[in-house]
Amino acid sequence: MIEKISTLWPEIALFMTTCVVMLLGLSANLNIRKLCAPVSAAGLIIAGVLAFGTTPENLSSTLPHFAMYGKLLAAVVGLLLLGLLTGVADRQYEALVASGRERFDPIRTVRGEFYAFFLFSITGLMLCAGATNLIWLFLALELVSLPTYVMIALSSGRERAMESAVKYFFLGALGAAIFLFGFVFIYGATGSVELAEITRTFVAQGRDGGINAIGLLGVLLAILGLCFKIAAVPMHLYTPDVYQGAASPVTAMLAFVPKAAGFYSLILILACVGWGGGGGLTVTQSAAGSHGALPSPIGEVLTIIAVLTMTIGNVLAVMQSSVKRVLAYSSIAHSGYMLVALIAGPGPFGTDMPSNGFAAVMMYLLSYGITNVAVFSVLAVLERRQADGTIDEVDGFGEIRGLRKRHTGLAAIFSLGILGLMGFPPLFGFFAKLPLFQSGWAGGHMALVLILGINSAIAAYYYLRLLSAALLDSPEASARNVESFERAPLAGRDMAGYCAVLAMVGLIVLPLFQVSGLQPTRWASDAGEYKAIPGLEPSRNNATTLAPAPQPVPAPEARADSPQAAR
Amino acid sequence: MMMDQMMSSLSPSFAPVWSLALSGGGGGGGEGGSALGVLASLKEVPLSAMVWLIPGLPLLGALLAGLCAVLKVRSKLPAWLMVLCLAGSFAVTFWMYQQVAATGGSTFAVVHLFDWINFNWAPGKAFVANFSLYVDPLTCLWMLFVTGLAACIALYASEYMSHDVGPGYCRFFFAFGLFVFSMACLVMGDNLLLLYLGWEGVGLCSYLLIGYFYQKPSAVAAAKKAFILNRIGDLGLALAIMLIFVKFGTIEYAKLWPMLTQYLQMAAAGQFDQIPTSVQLIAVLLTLAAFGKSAQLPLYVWLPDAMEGPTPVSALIHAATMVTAGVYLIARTLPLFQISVAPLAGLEGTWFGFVSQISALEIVAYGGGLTALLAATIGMAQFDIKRIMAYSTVSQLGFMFAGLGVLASYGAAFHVFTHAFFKATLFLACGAVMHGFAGQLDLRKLSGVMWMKGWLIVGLAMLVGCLNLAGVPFTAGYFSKDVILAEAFSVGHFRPLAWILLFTALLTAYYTFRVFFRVFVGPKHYEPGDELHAHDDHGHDHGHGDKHDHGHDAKGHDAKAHFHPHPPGWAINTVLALLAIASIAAAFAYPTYFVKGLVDTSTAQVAAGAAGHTHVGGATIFGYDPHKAMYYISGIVGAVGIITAFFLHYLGRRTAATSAADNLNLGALQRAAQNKWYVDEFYNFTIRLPLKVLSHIFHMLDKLVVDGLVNLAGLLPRAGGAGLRPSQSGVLHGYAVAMAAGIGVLGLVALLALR
Amino acid sequence: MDTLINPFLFYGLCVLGAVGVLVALPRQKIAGFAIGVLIGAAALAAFFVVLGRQAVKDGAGLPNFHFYIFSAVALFSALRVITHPRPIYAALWFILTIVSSCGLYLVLQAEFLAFALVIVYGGAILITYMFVIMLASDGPSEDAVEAMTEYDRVSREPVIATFAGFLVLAVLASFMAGGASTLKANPRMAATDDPMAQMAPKVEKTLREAGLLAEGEKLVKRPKIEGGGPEVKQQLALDATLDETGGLQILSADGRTVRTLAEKDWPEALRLSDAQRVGFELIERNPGAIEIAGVILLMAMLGAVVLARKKVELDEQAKLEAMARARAESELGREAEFVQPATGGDN
Amino acid sequence: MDTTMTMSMLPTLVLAQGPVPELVPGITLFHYLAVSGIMFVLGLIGFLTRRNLIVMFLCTELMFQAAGIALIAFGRFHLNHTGEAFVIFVLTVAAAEAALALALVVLLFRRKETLDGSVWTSMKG
Repeated sequence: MIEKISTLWPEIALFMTTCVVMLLGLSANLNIRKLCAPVSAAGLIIAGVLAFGTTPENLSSTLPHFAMYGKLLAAVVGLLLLGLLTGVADRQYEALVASGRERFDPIRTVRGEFYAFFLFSITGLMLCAGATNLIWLFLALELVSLPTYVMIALSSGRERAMESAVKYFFLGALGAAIFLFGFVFIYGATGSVELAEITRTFVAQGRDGGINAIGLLGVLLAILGLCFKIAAVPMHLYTPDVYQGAASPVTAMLAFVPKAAGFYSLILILACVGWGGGGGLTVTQSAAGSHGALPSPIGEVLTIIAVLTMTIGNVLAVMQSSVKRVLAYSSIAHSGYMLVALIAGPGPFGTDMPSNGFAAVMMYLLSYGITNVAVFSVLAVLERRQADGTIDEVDGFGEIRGLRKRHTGLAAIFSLGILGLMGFPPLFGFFAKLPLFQSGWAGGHMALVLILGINSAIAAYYYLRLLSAALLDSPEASARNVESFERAPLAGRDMAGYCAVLAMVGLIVLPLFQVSGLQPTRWASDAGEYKAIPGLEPSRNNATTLAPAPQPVPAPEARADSPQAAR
Repeated sequence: MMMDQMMSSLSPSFAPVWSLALSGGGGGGGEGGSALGVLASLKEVPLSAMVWLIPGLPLLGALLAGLCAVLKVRSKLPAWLMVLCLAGSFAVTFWMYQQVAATGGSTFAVVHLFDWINFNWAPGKAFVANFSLYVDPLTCLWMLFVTGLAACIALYASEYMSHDVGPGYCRFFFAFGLFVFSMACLVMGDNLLLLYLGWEGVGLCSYLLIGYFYQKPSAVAAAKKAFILNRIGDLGLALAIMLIFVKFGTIEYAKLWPMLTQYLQMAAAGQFDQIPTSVQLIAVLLTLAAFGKSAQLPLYVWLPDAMEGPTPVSALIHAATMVTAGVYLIARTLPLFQISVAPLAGLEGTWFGFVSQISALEIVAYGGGLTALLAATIGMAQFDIKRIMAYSTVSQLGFMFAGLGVLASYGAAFHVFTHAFFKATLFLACGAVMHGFAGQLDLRKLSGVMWMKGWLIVGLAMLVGCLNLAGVPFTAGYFSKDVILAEAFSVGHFRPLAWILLFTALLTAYYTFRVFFRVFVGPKHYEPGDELHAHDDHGHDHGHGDKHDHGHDAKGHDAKAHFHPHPPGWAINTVLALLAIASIAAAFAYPTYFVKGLVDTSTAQVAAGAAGHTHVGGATIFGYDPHKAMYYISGIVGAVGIITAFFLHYLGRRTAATSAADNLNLGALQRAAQNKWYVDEFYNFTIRLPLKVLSHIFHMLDKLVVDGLVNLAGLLPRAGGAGLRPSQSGVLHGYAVAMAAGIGVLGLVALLALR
Repeated sequence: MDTLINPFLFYGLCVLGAVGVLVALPRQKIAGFAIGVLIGAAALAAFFVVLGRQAVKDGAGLPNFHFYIFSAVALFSALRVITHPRPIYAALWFILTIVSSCGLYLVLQAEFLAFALVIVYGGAILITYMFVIMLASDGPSEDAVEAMTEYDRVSREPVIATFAGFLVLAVLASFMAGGASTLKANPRMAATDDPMAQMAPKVEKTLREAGLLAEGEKLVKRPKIEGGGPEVKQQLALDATLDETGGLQILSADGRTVRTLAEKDWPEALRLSDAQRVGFELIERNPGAIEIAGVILLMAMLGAVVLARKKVELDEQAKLEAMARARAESELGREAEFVQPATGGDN
Repeated sequence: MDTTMTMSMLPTLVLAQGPVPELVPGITLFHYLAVSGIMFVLGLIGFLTRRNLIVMFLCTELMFQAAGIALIAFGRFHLNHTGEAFVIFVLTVAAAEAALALALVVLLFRRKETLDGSVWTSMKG
């Protein structure tokens, strides 16, 4: 028991922080209420340190270091997101309280709860990274998603936030049902929910002629259900509406936390079934010495998903007139990019970063998280005063037009963020995007890499449109009402600025590390390190003696025969 | 002042050290075992991390100038900051030189600043190019005159550019500092990539400074021309670096040289067929690079046009430092040339077949020699004094390459060193004239300048420079040119080249003194040029209001009527005096073996027994040893040139515009030389015209086909987006249905794929 | 052909079922529920008949009627859940689905879950649904007892939805059928009764009562090797020892010989019940998951509280007006304060 | 036929071959999976067609229930109890989701006085 608990220290720390924050948020004393954000930040930092220090190497998994880096990533980006989220909850109510127009009423405040939901979600993300078990993974995914539903509804008083919440929640429940059904079939095909045991069984089945169709169905449904979390086709449709409706800081969170959870889960599940499952199973025999590929139907379906996701995301982003919708569609497209690396898989044993798709995904998640915070922080800081005097978020292109002239610093952050999303060379986005191409190429998926390239070109079009609106155009009449956020009594929005600056630092400093000794690629490589499960080492003779005498696998004959036999 | 320091440091105690090192290296080189004696015995010396200040201070200066631009400083502050920074940089260089000298040469040190590019993809396979400085005698030599001259010229420019105080001033000094930084990277980098960075950096700064007067179309055109022609050379350098990496797996000097030892042994033994052709090809590519940067045939045409830039820039970049980068490159990579001296056999029948009969060193030598001759002939017939100096620079660079080609690397480096000083002096003197006479540079419109009030120092400096350039005995230029000439005569198969060089020396002496006699002495006369900014600057603008009609002033510029030349101020005079003294003092570097010691303990050392350096049958000139006879011969040649100029351009001259030379009618030859042998026109016709036609064709193709495709490609996403947009109906149920249908379809795909 | 069911027949049945569901779905004009149910039932019945017939042919004896009955009820009520125009009835039908699913569980000998499900799902969760349905709809007024809201009466895009749904079913069933025929149980994961061995005193007592442990004979016990410090080891040194086949090892009275009581010879009282096994599974194998589930429940409780207590924000305009009113009031209050210092402000 | 993959092209799909493992006398795993699948799809169709948010959520519960049936059947098939434990967790999550969903529905109902899910269409495109 204690062994199981010992892998959970970061989550335990976060949960304790959550409880503290919930209580702090109810205090009648404003200064104590203000402590919510710093305490949450401290909790995240402690959790990050604990994740780094206490997470043991998981020897029973094909990905021994994945948990540690996954948790660390969650803590780091979580910290940035926390800064963004500061001041979202209860803004108007707190303003009223501060001006003395209302008494503080613990029943009406949601401040502590809001932070608590965020921390719950991050806890879920960490649990996802450390999952060794399907039940665990299912619960962790739910813990990631359920708080976000509430956060959207709480994020803003506008009707759009409600609409976002209802769309996200109900479609999310549908997605959850689908991946649950998938998990059920994975269990059904292997008799176990332990990922290591699932790997073993799939390897055994693969050696025996092929993974059982029920297992494939399970993996397939799990992928499709998780497509909701990562906003991939065909489960992507909610994305623009939900992102547009939620308050910008919450949108930034939606664009990262569930996506990261989805990719963690996809990596964990696909590592069980594909690339030899770490155990010399080559479902579709590929080049000698390599991991092999994903089993045939899964690989093909994922390829279709990746292509459609990239293309649809980018193509629809071109058409948009709302900045947040553009970013939502681009978020879809980014998932597609990452799927390319995921399909490529971990590459041959012992390879370093360039061809390890898992490492590429982890690195891209880091880059995407940071860049995302940068871009959304600008949207979070700006607000628009409407004709009738009410205040709204900026949304349309017109409102960011001429941003450079009105808010130079914000425009600089915005443009750097956009360039980062675009993958512009000196920025981190570029160094993170390169491995996607490299791993796809190394995995032999030339067509996918080509489509990835074409899509990057399409993406450049709308990113440059955003850039030119912010930098080159002159302010429109509608932009005249756009002001940076009023200094609310709780000064929350300052944090968005700090966050933006932090994200900028990450965006610019990390590439410096990249060209120097402390390469982010190095930790990404560690994170994506893919090993055989003890006892299931790859059968080397399979690889070496393949050329002279192919192993007598019964499957080819069967495959060749079955159509005629059936006829 | 600074030169004095430097010269005084050449205390006799060092000289024996250098010569000892030299003799030791020579003795060791006799055996095949250590063909490149010094290179094989290289060991690292500890060198304090102060060295980073050498590139660091100019960069700081550039940043400060940039800061001044941001702060809208309207004073000479950036100039003073820059002078301070460069002087500091020079001081550190000098200190570095002393450190190196104290070890007695034969050493190098790699000062690691920070990791720059460090790709490790497999054990033993890495692409490493760190930001490290390589300190060896050759580096010291180059950096000494680069930083020293830069400091002087910055001081000069503080006055020269004073009409432009303000944003332009900051811009100038920003580019100036950046240039010195880039040059330091180029010279001091410990790997070829850093060299390449500096190479491109100086090219960029050169571009920026040539185009400094960006409102002048000719300046912009010249900047573009320089930039584009340099690209051709840069291509060669890039290819060479790639080839070196492919062949040797490293681009760091410290790792590269030991790898060459084996090839050098083969070369010494004459077994050139064992050296891979591709390794020999590297030298050819490097030659292309060096010829581009150093304005040699056929890529020299950009340098005369580059005189559109401000004169300090011409002096520093286009005479003294940047254009010698090509010489530096070859000197630095001389081992690669020494293994490439055999005809590149094995290339026949390939695309590189045309170089199969000629070795890299021959290309360098003959390229240099022909350039020297051609530029000298053009220089003889020009009237723009700055342009004459430009052609003279091209010509002298040709000398340096010829020296390298005949493996007189010491002579080449020495000539670089002396040339840097006297050519800077010449340019700055011309610049002072230009500054004082409102941009007038036509030697037919100026005369007797030296005798005007306040112009004596300029005239004397000019005289010193001219004497050096003409190779009058016991001047620095005389010594350095002699080394090259003597070596060319002593290597048997370069005999034709040697005669070409000697003839060029004659021409050089003639055209140099043609300028001096016409402009600085003779009857006093001047016509102002059309740049009156300097005039305005000094408040002599009373002429602006009058409307006098002057017949000779076709353009009707009123200001010209009351033009007064203004003699140079203290900064220009100080710098000129300093440089003139330095030009004279540089001669003392010859007997002390200052330069020779530095060169022969660096990579530019010529391996004894290197093929191509055989003194065939003890070649002689008129029966004497060329090394001795050349003192007399070149002295005589120089004197003949000067006397010819004296008769043609001084004796009996009445007006500024005429001279005895006008009576000479050389017909077409003269016209052709005046028109620079129609090289630009030739290039226009053979290269630019076909390119233009081609570009028009491509433009049409681009417009019709590519644009069409691009438009189509641009249309596709939009059309796709318009088609897909209805799927985003905004209705919860619509989304759910689409999701379910998607799952069904993808499931069906999976089912079909499962076979 | 040795197949469970002819594929064409199966896909035909799918289409038939789809038509049935389509007809049964609520719509504006035609209330075809009965017809739809008939068609659907026919499809289902045909499917089951074919399946059952195949089972008989395989010599497996009579088909298990409990299964057919329970599944028929479950599926019918599920159909009713999605077709009944009144939410409250839909919820009630859902309870029936749960109950009949529990019947299916019972057939599979999952007794604990069967009863837990009835209590938790049918009892607790569905009651919540009822409450909310009642809360969120205007109670039937006297004049409109039978009135149903329009959105409940008319389903949305039934044709496409049904088509998509049955496409998914066809895919699912194809995979399931393909996999189920070749799937082998994972023997390594099969549950044994070895947890029993950790309760040595109980085992000894049971065996003695059953007469399987003679006088003087003892269970072979060994200290638990893994985990815990020395003190703990002392206390846990009570495990009975099992041999490789899983039989209990019994030491004879003289302490010389050891005999094995094979697992199949164990008395009935020594076997673990379903609930016990589920308990072992939960506590032994998934303690972390229990913790996470706890966190999720806490989070859900918090979320429900926050969401439900959240005041519905008025429109921005209305809010501004409210603020203006508040300001006016406070000013009024201040005036009042000025006049009547004793009353104080309203804040 | 000793083939491991039983499926080929769709038109000649062979659903199942060989001796089918039985859970209880006469009832194979496929029987249960078929019931589970049908229930899942019924839930799906309900989710797609019903507009009442509460009924929609009931339909997702139906899908969860279908997963439960499959879990129990698989547990019985592999002779272990992991499936049953899994069902307990599914139950937990279903309860948690239901609590949140119902709270949200109450909130939405207060806002728009309707339970129709398809009225929330202000954002699209």
